Amino acid sequence: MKKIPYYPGCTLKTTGKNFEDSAIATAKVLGLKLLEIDRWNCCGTVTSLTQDDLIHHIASVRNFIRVQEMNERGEVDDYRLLTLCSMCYNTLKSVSNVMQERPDDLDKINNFMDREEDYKGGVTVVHLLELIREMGFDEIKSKVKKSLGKLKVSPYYGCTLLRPKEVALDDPEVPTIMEDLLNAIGVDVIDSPKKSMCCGSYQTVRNPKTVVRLGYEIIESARKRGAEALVTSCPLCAFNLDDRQKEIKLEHPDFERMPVFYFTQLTALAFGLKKDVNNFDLNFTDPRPLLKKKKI
Amino acid sequence: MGKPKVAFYWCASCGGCEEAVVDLAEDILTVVDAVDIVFWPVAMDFKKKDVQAMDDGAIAVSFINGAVRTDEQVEMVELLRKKSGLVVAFGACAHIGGIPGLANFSNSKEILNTLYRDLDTVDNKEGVIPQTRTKVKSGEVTLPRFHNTVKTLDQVIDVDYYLPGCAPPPDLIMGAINAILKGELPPKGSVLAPEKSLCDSCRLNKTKPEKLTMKEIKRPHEIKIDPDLCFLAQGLICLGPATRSGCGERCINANMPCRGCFGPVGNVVDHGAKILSSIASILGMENEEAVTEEEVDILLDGIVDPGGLFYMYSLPSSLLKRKKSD
Amino acid sequence: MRIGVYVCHCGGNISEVVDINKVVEAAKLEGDVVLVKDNSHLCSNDGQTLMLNDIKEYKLDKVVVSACSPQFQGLTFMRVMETAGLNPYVLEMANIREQCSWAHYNFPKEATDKAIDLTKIAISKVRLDTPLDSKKMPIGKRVLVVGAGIAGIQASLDLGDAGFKVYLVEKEPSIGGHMAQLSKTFPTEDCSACILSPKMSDVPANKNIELMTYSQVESITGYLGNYEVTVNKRPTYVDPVKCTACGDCVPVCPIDVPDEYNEGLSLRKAIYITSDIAVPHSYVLDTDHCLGLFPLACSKCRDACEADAINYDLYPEKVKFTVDTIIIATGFDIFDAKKKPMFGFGKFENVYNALEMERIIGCEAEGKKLAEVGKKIALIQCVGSRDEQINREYCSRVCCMYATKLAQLMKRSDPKKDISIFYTDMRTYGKGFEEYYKRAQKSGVKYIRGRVAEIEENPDTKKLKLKVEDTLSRSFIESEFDTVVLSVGLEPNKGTETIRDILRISKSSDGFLQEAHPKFRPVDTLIEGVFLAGTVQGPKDIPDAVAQASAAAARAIRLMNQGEYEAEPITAWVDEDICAGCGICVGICPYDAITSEEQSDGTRLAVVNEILCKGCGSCSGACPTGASQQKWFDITQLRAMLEAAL
Amino acid sequence: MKKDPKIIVFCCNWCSYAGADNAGVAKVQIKPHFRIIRTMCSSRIDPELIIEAFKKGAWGVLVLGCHPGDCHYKNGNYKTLRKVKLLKRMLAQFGIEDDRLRLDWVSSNEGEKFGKVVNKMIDDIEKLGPLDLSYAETEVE
Amino acid sequence: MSKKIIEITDEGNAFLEKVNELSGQVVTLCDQCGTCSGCCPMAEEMDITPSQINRMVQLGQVEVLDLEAIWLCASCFTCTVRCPRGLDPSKICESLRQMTLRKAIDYMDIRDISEKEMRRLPQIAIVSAFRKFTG
Ligand SMILES: Cc1cc2nc3c(=O)[nH]c(=O)nc-3n(C[C@H](O)[C@H](O)[C@H](O)COP(=O)(O)OP(=O)(O)OC[C@H]3O[C@@H](n4cnc5c(N)ncnc54)[C@H](O)[C@@H]3O)c2cc1C
Ligand SMILES: Cc1cc2nc3c(=O)[nH]c(=O)nc-3n(C[C@H](O)[C@H](O)[C@H](O)COP(=O)(O)OP(=O)(O)OC[C@H]3O[C@@H](n4cnc5c(N)ncnc54)[C@H](O)[C@@H]3O)c2cc1C
Ligand code: SF4
Ligand code: SF4
Ligand code: SF4
Ligand code: SF4
Ligand code: SF4
Ligand code: SF4
Ligand code: SF4
Ligand code: SF4
Repeated sequence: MKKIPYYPGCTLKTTGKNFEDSAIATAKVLGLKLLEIDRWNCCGTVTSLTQDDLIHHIASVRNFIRVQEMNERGEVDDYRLLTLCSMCYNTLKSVSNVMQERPDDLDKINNFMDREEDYKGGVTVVHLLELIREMGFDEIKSKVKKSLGKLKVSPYYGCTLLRPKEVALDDPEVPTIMEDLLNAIGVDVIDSPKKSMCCGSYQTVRNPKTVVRLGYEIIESARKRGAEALVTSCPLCAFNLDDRQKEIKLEHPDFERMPVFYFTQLTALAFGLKKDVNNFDLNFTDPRPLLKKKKI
Repeated sequence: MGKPKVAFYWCASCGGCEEAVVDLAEDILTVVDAVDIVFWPVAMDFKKKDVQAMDDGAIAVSFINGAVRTDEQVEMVELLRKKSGLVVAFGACAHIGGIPGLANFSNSKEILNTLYRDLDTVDNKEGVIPQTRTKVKSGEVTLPRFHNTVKTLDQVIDVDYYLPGCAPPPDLIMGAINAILKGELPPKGSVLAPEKSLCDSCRLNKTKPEKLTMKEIKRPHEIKIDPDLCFLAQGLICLGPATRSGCGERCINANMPCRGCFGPVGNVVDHGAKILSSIASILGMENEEAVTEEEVDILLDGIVDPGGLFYMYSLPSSLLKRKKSD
Repeated sequence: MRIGVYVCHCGGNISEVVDINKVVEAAKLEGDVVLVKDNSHLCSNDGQTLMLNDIKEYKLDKVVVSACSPQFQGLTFMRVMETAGLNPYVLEMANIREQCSWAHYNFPKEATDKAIDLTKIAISKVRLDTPLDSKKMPIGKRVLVVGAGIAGIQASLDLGDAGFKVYLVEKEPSIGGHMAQLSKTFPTEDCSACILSPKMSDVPANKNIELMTYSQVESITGYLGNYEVTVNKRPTYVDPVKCTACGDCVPVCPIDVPDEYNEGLSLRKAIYITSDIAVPHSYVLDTDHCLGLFPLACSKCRDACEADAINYDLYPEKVKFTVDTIIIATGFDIFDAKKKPMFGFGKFENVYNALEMERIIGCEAEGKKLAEVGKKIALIQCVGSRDEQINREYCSRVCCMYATKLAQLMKRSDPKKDISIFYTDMRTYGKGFEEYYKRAQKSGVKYIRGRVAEIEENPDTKKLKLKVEDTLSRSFIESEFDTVVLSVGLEPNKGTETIRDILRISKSSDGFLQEAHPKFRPVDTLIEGVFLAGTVQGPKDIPDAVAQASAAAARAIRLMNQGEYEAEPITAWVDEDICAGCGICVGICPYDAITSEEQSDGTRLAVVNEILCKGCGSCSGACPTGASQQKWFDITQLRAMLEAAL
Repeated sequence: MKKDPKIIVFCCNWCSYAGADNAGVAKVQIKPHFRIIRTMCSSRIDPELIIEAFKKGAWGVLVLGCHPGDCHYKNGNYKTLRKVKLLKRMLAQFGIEDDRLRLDWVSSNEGEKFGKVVNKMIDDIEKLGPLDLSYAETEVE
Repeated sequence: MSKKIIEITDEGNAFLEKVNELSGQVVTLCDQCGTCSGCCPMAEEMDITPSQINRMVQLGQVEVLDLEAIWLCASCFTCTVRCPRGLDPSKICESLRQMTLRKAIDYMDIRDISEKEMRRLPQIAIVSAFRKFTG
């Protein structure tokens, strides 16, 4: 089994546990062992966008140093750092790029962290979706045990997997990676024009109203085209699009709730894995009635 | 008038040039018949004082091979110059410095230390280095001073003609001797070999592609050399294009690229710099617009020791002559 | 040798910094210098006369001018030399203005020293200068024109009318290019086909023009006055002489193909004629789509043809000819709007590009309906132009105006149409453009300043919702439209690449072909005798394309009418006594000017074609023997200059 | 004795010489210790000539050409790049400092850049001092 | 409502410079095409549009710092991948926010969020909000 350093991030250990468990189980089927990096710290979530703000990059760099150490110790087979949460992916990958492009800034950061070994650069960041694409979707197809053909789902990318261009794991305007995966596991994929529209992200803390508006637009746009559920790869999107459905309902009394899956929950289903890895209790809108209705 | 007097002398050289004279085989006999050899330390027992005793200009021609790097060599060539009508720099070392000239990438101290002290095979705990004067029981023995810089013959004395090559091939030697005997000599300072470079006579010249480029540099041991294709076209650096012809393509025919022992042609002053220019120009020339600077560096990495390669025979006669000493 | 040295004050520009006297005195000490003079304005009429008289009076045979940059007044003084009966290449200039008094005005002493050195360098070079003759080469009156859009047609007609032999090569079955597809033309609204088709039929009528359609240039070798061209002619399988254009073959053909002329909005058959105005007016069998000729899979069209014009046993034909000059007029392609996916082109059925709309309107005028266009129409500007996200920084120059035109035409056909143009900036720089724009505004076309960010299709009604900020009112417009027209930009024609590869012409950063000088040689290329006409050089409208085509024709005539031309005198030459034919220089020459030629004794020798040689000196720099030398920059001269400089 | 540095600047006719003129026209102030030798294309300059410049007393040699892709003769400057790079490697074997030979690209409108590049070269060369090559001529241990 | 008169001042220019420096963008490049506004998911709630933010910066109007819009930007980079001038408005907004935050003025007070809400929010939301809204 190929061992790859894995960065969980804060939320996957709590509200996003269902994502982590289903992802680890999915990866295992694909011959991948996600080796959680030791002493990981916050990725520094949301990349700093000002030129002089190096201090916030340190959080990510320290995680890269862990990867460097794991490789030096020969514990893993990959110099890349794997993430599941899209937001961590975006933050870590941007910092990795910045460090690659601005060696002077890396020097500054290394000098600053006098208790840490120097980060030598070169750690790149991958999302599980990218690794799956690397393996080939045929490989996925070959692992499918259970038909999900009746389920109509619409992939939701949000921002952080696709933008800005330098960190995007697919074409920012016409992404296909999730569609390809979903097609491979045999679900009925519904395209929605709002699939990469922002869900409001951290504005959910200060401006939940906006998030409610966006969530409503996103869900209804998918529903209008026939979707019964959304699929995401981000615990924050999941919160905004799923938990906030409570508020949407208050605003739009006719609104009907729509389950939101993590893509790994669907792969786990398709691969016929044990139910508990999906831990649907943690999904804000319980998808089980839908699954039952579809006889899955 | 008697037979013309001829002298042979060697300086810093391998002895190959002397061998070349001996190798003239039957032809040597005609030479010996026609001339009177008055000095030839390798083959005959004449002494320095014999030469000193001669009148100035008494020797018709002195053939001097080897480069110059010791006091003794300077003294002898100056003596021969004085006593000779003509001086011919014989062979690559006298002509352009030759292989001994590569020592100019080091200085005398480094050489002596390496040779007498630092080499693994040397057992010299006290670190004794040869001195020009050493007291021994029986008195003082002397060694000639070992110079810092290897020089060509014409950097020390006036030279009339040059017989190039490592070593000069028999036909050129005979040609030179016959010309001297007949008094049909070209203008002073001439190199007694053809005016064109080796490609002119090389049988592989016609095998070159229309547009000669080198995709990457190969070294002779790295590939199986095709004996019927121009070496440059095979990615091997051949100094033939910049090197005077006349050797009979000895190396080429032995399936090795030319290393330049005949020295440059035309109005070229610096043999190495010229061939460097040619090689750098055609290396990676195909689709050169698309080659990045980094890729250029990688291409050039293929030339492991540019100085040693491009000046294999001609370092002392080059413009820079030697490594800068600090 | 008698060298005269002239030191110029440049009206104080030099003399205020450089001590002219010192320069004069220093020059006097140089060998071979027989006369040194200074003058306040050497380039003035007085200065030139002074030089002229001195050359005669003092029998000067070489001249050094210490003044400004040779790139500035070099030609002036070379002309003086010629007038005085001296070769212009035994003149050297020492640049003591740009390089001394201006670059070092803070260091007058050093500037003076440098001026002395530069003068000495010039003297040392002029000593070794030998007269250079420009070779006179014969040149004929034959031209190749590649591409038969309006630009290629205009250039060919101008040349043909002036009595020059023209070979006009067009890759499509008919000439006319994009203009043949347009509805009407801004700002005059002439019907495009009506004004173009007479010009198109003038082409085969002109006895000096040899038209080759359905043909591609395969190779071009040679040089100005002697370009050898090979053209590959595709067979049309229909004999243009026999074909009566009755069209009987068409209904029998079982194959349907999207019609390029209508931008795929209608269908044609595998045997077809491109348009009603096609020239040559003859049918073409398109082997890419025909069921198959080898082996013959269908012969319906031949059976239907009463004129017996169809012959399946034809093969591509290579035509070779020689021309003296070349005009490239390979035009443009429209931007592929699929590269801006947010506009849904190719995905949403009611989104069209502007050329499709040209066809829709054009066909409508002839009573044919290609598509249903609703009442509420939006035009989106700058699609594929002025956009760094897709690496297109340039403005396409015609879309502001053609959008205005399309809007007006639609409005005219139905005044109830509600038309909005979403623009970034309105660019109406041409003659009559602003007036035209105003007319459109008057007719009720709404101009909304804001770049559309995205389009959403209503899955049920197929109506299109635009999202855009009106940047003038700073409010958002979110409105549904029946039809959206994308004003796509112009990009280099893919067909240009083949010809560019053959001739090795450079591109400018926008991808269009590079002119020799943006101001003063806008239709020349850096290759002598090769000219550009029309949109191949950059986006432009029809009047500009036509003007450029006539300009290119005039530039070509300028060269050819002389009967002979002067080749670059600074060329390489090879010393045959030294050259070993090693061939290194052969591949190096960027103009293929050197060949390695076998001699009677089996050895080889490099031979420079002085006509092809542009005198870069790359070969001399690389030659391992010094056999290759560049005239005027001989190694002995370079050495002498170094000597004087150090 | 403090002598002034001497730098030879080889300029191609189309870009860098025009760039030098552009510097002059714009009155960019440049240290005066350099002399330009103009050729049509930078590729005319061969390593032999550069070494000769050193030999004749230049403290440094600056080769300027058109930017890659802009060569008036299509691709001469790529050859210059390779020649200068290889020569630099070889000069290192002779113990000649890397800073003494430099290659840069200056276009006809880059007067400002021309000034910068030349001034920087002169500054750097001043630090190195003259290039003493007499050791090869004299015979002292 | 009387019309506002804008004066071009040195302070204003200095402000523009500062934003350029912090954001690494050249704000004067903005063409005012409105693409960013058109695609911005937050624009509906903003008091001025993203392109207007750039306009105010170009004209040196420091008041832009007091507007809500700069805090509403969700750093979604939609505008970044669409701006035809290759600008990154999200960076411009961030630098404007930073100018306030670096004066130790926070945009958000944690105490304003109910405990119930705090329990409900995923960490990632809280951490990122802190990163964006507090100094
Ligand atoms: C939608 C639209 C509307 C327009 N409306 C107007 C208008 O109203 N008024 C106006 O003034 N301008 C208008 N224009 C601009 C106008 O179309 C151009 O200015 C004009 O057509 C340019 O002509 P051209 O000859 O340069 O190029 P083209 O028309 O593109 O002709 C080039 C020709 O070269 C041929 N070719 C290409 N490669 C090769 C090859 N390798 N070998 C042989 N042949 C080759 C092509 O097949 C083509 O026939 C409009 C443009 C567009 C896109
Ligand atoms: C402020 C300004 C800045 C510009 N900047 C640029 C720029 O940066 N780049 C650019 O490309 N273009 C620029 N232009 C445009 C450019 O100046 C013109 O395109 C160009 O000068 C036009 O040249 P012309 O020969 O057509 O006309 P003119 O330069 O006007 O020449 C016409 C000549 O005809 C003479 N004349 C007039 N009537 C008669 C008569 N009856 N008999 C005899 N002689 C007569 C006039 O005296 C004059 O000498 C600029 C224009 C202006 C006004
Ligand atoms: S390069 Fe060498 S192998 Fe090739 S033709 Fe010349 S001498 Fe012969
Ligand atoms: S091939 Fe070259 S190295 Fe060999 S003998 Fe001839 S000249 Fe000398
Ligand atoms: S032979 Fe070809 S072109 Fe003719 S009718 Fe058949 S398919 Fe059509
Ligand atoms: S002409 Fe108008 S529509 Fe076309 S690119 Fe230029 S500004 Fe945009
Ligand atoms: S490079 Fe020189 S020697 Fe070789 S073929 Fe060319 S001119 Fe002759
Ligand atoms: S000077 Fe330049 S153009 Fe002329 S032959 Fe030599 S390489 Fe070719
Ligand atoms: S990054 Fe900010 S300004 Fe840009 S689209 Fe997203 S929310 Fe709007
Ligand atoms: S998209 Fe770019 S150019 Fe257009 S208004 Fe926004 S920032 Fe300015």
